[in-house]
Amino acid sequence: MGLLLFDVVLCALLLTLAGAAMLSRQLVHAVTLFIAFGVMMALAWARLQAPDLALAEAAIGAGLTGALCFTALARYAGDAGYPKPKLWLPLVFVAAVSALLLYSVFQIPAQPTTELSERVAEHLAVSGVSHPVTAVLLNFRAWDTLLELLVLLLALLGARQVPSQLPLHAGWSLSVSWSRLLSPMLLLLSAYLLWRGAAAPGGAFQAGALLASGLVILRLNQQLAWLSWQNFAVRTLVLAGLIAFVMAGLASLLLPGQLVWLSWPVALAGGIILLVETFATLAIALTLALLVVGEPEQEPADA
Amino acid sequence: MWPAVLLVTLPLAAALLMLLWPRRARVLHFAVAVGLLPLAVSFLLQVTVSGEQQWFLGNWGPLLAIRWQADGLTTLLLLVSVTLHLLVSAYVGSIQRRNPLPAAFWPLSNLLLASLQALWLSRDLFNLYVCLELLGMVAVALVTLSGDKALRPALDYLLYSLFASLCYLLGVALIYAGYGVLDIPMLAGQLEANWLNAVALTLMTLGLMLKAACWPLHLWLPAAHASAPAPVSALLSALVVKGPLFILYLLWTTLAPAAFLPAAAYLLASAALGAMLFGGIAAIRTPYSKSLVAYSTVAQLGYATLALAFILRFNLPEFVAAMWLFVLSHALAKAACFLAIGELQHTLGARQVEQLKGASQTMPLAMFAFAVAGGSLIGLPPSGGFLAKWALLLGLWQSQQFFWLLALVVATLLSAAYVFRVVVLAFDRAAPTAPDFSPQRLPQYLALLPALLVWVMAVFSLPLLTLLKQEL
Amino acid sequence: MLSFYLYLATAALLLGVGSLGLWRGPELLRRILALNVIGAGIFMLMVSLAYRPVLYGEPADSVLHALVLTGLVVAVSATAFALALLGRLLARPQ
Amino acid sequence: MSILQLCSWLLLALGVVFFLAGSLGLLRFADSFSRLHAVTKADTLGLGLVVIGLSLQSHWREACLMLLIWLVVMGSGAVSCQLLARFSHEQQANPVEPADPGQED
Amino acid sequence: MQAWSLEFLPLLIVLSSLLPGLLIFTLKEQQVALRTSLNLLGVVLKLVLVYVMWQGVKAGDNYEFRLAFLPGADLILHADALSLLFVVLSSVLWLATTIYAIGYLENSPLRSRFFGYFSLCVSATVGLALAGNLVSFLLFYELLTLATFPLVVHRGTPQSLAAGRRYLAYTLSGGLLLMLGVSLLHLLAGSPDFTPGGYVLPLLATEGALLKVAFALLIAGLGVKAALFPLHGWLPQAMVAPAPVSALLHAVAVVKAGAFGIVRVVYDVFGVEVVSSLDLAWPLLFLAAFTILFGSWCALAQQDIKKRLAYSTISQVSYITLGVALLGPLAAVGALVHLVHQGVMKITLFFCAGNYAETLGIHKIRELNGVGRRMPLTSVAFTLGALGMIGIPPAAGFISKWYLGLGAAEVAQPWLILVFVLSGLLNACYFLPVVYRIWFGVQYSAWPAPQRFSQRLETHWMLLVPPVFTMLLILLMGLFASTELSPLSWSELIVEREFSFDD
Repeated sequence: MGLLLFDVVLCALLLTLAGAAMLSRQLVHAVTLFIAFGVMMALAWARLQAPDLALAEAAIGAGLTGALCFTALARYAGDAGYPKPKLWLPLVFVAAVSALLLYSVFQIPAQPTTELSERVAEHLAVSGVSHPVTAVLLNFRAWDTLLELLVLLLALLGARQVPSQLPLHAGWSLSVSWSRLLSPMLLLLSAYLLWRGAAAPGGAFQAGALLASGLVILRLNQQLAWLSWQNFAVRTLVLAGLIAFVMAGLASLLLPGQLVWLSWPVALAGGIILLVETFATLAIALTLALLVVGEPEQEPADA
Repeated sequence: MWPAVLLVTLPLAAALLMLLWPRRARVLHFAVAVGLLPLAVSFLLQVTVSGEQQWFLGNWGPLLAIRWQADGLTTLLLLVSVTLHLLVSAYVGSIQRRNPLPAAFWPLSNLLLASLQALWLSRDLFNLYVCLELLGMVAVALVTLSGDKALRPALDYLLYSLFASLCYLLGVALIYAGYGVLDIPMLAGQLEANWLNAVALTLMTLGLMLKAACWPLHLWLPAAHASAPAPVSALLSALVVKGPLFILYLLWTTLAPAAFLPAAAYLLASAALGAMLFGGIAAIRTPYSKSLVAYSTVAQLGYATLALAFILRFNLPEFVAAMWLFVLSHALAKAACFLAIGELQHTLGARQVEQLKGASQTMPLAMFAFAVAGGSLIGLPPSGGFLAKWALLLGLWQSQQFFWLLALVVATLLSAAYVFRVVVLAFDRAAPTAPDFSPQRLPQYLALLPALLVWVMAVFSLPLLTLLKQEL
Repeated sequence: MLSFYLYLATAALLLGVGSLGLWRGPELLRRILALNVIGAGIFMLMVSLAYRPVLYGEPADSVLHALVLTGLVVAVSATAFALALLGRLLARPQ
Repeated sequence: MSILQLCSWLLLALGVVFFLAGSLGLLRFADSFSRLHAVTKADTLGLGLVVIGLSLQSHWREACLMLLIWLVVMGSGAVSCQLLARFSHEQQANPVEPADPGQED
Repeated sequence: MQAWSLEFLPLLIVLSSLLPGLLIFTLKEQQVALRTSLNLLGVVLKLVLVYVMWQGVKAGDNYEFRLAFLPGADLILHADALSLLFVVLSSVLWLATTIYAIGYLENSPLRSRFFGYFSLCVSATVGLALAGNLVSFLLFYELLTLATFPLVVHRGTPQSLAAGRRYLAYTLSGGLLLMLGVSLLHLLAGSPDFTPGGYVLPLLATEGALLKVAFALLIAGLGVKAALFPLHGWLPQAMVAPAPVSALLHAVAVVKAGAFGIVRVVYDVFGVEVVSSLDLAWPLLFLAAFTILFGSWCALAQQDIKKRLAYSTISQVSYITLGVALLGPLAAVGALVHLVHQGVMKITLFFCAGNYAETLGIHKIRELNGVGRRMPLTSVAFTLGALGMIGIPPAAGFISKWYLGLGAAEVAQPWLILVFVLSGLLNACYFLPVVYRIWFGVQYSAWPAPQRFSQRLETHWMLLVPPVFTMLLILLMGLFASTELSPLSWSELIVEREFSFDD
């Protein structure tokens, strides 16, 4: 009974946060409410037995997206106020659409089709890892994950096409020392998450996101001057995830017998997955950090 | 398995290496682009000989793994994507000295090719979502190449594209809720005609039509394609817009239950009618040459959607052939148009259509390329457009659709109007706009190549139709 | 069972709120946030679908979790790209 | 209801009271400094009480974990409170148009 | 005839003007000698090949070039008697017009572009004549539009651009209607070769309505180029083009393409039996008759020479349509022979009009007073052409009108003879005053823009020879009509060999 109460309160909170963020007059309120909404979403995932997602949502959804929004917000400061748009037409239309969605969502059969998850459980032993989500991500649907890494890289390439100067404050001694204190812990935590990914909720994305937040904190306090696209090492690491994935895929093709793309042999599966995941974590961490932190002002983004 | 994998991973690997060593980007790019062509041709021949092939990535069996399928149509689309990729990069290479594109063009155009190839091959609903998203973001990144004037259109394009992908994802989620399967061939025929599937399919169609710039949802396309650099808008109009159309075709011909087909046919037909008419009228009225060509994309997509609508309604082989011939001939013709207009606009320094005056004297080759490609857009024999329109006419006569014949006549006249609006202006000898410098001949020849290819497409119609497995 | 339908309803309403924000929001930043809210709504729907087997005693559907994770990463990269574009749009002199 | 459970429920109630006080302070206080004060002090204490209350009912490993969490929250709470205070102090010292942050220091 | 030439002769005839044309495009403006030689080489080559084919066809050989084009419809170049009639006409007149054009555009700009499109135009016309089935006919019909458009807008002035837009609007919609008709017929009866007596007879019982729709679409599509009444608007406007263009194209190539198409459709696609049983002939009859009278009527009101000749073309071409619509053998002979005669006569008139404009700057009829003395040879040619058009015996026009009259009587449509007489009168009304002005008009003002092209001759020899040559042709065709060589006997051969009449 207590859980139901928790659910009701959580859902109500989620909806009010989202509604307030959308309808608030000032943009600052919208962004802060949105970040709170992100944190609550992480809580919702935890409640719905999706620990992987809770980790990812907390690190990526609330953390990095929030940081990104605040950098964008800084530029809105001088912007002229927008006229207050009229509300009733969108309200009426959206109400109708959401009523329709609500009705169709309740048509969803309560009885789940468990054929796919049984197939996953059945093949888990052969997949080289014991945690089903990591198995699906890095073995059964590895092609999706590769493309998704590509999407992330692409966001970085796109963002580099439109470099805009980030107003960097000189670090204040307290925040500098705090960042120095936090970063080893974050590093340790992300390494742990990466390692545990094989057997328990964790893996490349959550570890990458944590590492990225560590890098971002350090960079915002002027620690990591080398963190830029021009630096060859950084560039290699950013591309390492994809290169590892593609190389592993091609290697799987060369192996005798099973000439199929992205199929890890059973014996080596665990090793390959761990290798690919480590490179992916580094790639994700650096990409997200570069996305949030952006380019140092002086060099024009030509390469 | 080898050709399919290489067709996807070669451009991807090339892009990654280019990002690592930007100085050697062009050499690597042309090596890969040229290498891909024989690969795509051999893959096409292999499929025509040994019939349809399919693979399950990771060797995990149909339910669990992502399915890649390669039939006649897919290999044809793969080949066209590779040829246009090679052609456009040759064009960019040839104008490199005069108005160079930023160095990021090379890796991005490779990623565009990789995501397109992945989209053509994949038959998994969620994988198609990721490919669509990837395609949209590469396209937006390419649009921003032309500097700050393309920012607002690029951002609008990105937001529309994201919203469309989310609608599509919601549709996929609802279908997965009902059947727990993500594989299209496995879902074929299983969907019942209940409310949930109706909403799911509507959402997916809405998302895909928004991404394919079908008429009522096409607002982002003219601004984005007009502000992008000419070679980029050639790639966008010729290929990127066709990806979602391919998925729409997959959904409605294999997945959708029979009860929904008439309603969907009605929706698509009215969208097509709007696209043909309003796209044509807008193309006639716009003062800018590149947005004229962009609006013509919207109008020409109307033809393909009309053919798709009639596939759903009557399922005649003529309509299937008509749809894919429209897509292929439009890809080639639109690439030629954009390259020719880009060349004209750059040499004559003209954004307005009026300044193309006397272009047939100052830039005869580029104007000839535009005229020939325009001929295919109108559907003059012996071009590819004619072949597609011929198939569509046979289908319409066979199904006694007299109203749609009239609509097709009006649409063809509209397209003739906006093509010849430019061509007639080119013959004006009153005061031809002198080019700023002696025009380069190579880019004009490259613009002429696809135009001539599409001009004689009707001659080799028989191999094309056997490939599409439709006999008229 | 009731909490399952409760989360489904929240997901649907989140979609509604998100699309309201997308349509009405005058500033582009708010529209980007709205897109994220819609994405969150869809992921909420998918995760509550994944939660359905838990009601019948089996573990949650891990394929859906993987899909949502991929969706999350795609959403954050799209948002990052959109915000970079927005930043440049606002930074350059009109 | 053993003594232990009674104490933990008591501590949890006390923690919630401190949280409520903190949030009330956030809403009611006039200027930013006192609001910062209320939020940081009251919530950290409330969290501490909740952590202790819960650790009484749980295994020692979760207890250590919650303790670590409490330490980190306290640390980050303090640092961010200092930063916000410094920022708002500078705001009042030279109320400059926030549009061009370049002029900060 | 070896098998090789049977296969490739038609293709060679089409290429003999296509290849020089494409080469001329690449030439620079100042390469005059090369361009002229290429042009004349193409003309002579084509005449030789046409002569060879003429002998072959007379001997009954079957020339056919087949290329896979659309599924179920090949691209066929088949030389039968009817197509040879049109090929001979256009090649001979192309020779005359090329010489005339070289003289006419002596030092005007963009000649490479002009002659390039000029040769493309002729190859499209010849292709259209040789087309073996409806789809190939449609292909060359549209290529003809694309090749003629740049010639219409060659001068690049605002009027010529407006004329070009109007020309495109008409011809493209005509082409589209034709495409609709052809696709419908392809659906109903596939696209077999043109067979004497038509290939839609078996469908008569079941698909009567659709056949009528197809017939209407085909005739409407062809009517645009054949300048039938509602669709004739583009022709007078197109007179703004240079003289050689309006001479060869708007008097011969384009206009005849439409008429030739109607002949093909009525005789080789539908066949007399189907057309009469679906009673499709009489609307065509009325339309043609009305166009004849309407064309002549409008010609009366025109003050510009070329506009008047344009309207006279509109009415003259409808004679052919009329002859075809009568569905009688004699009328068919009359129509076919008129196709040749009208072509030669009209080209002479346009040559003369061009001479007047080029040498003396005369554009209006009232400026023609007393030009006979200044340019006697051109005026004689003009007079003879005019007489031919009216149908006075020595010139060829009389023969075609005679046969058309016989045809009308044969098919018991006496009211048509009234139409012929009336139109003959109208012709006289708008031609004779011009002739009178030329010879007996008092010259009261100086020539608008006189130029001396050559000492001995009245104008440049290249402008003078073609009209004289075609004038002689008119006379020869008129006087020696019954000889074996004349177009009349060839038309009789066509009608007897290819059009089956079950009277």
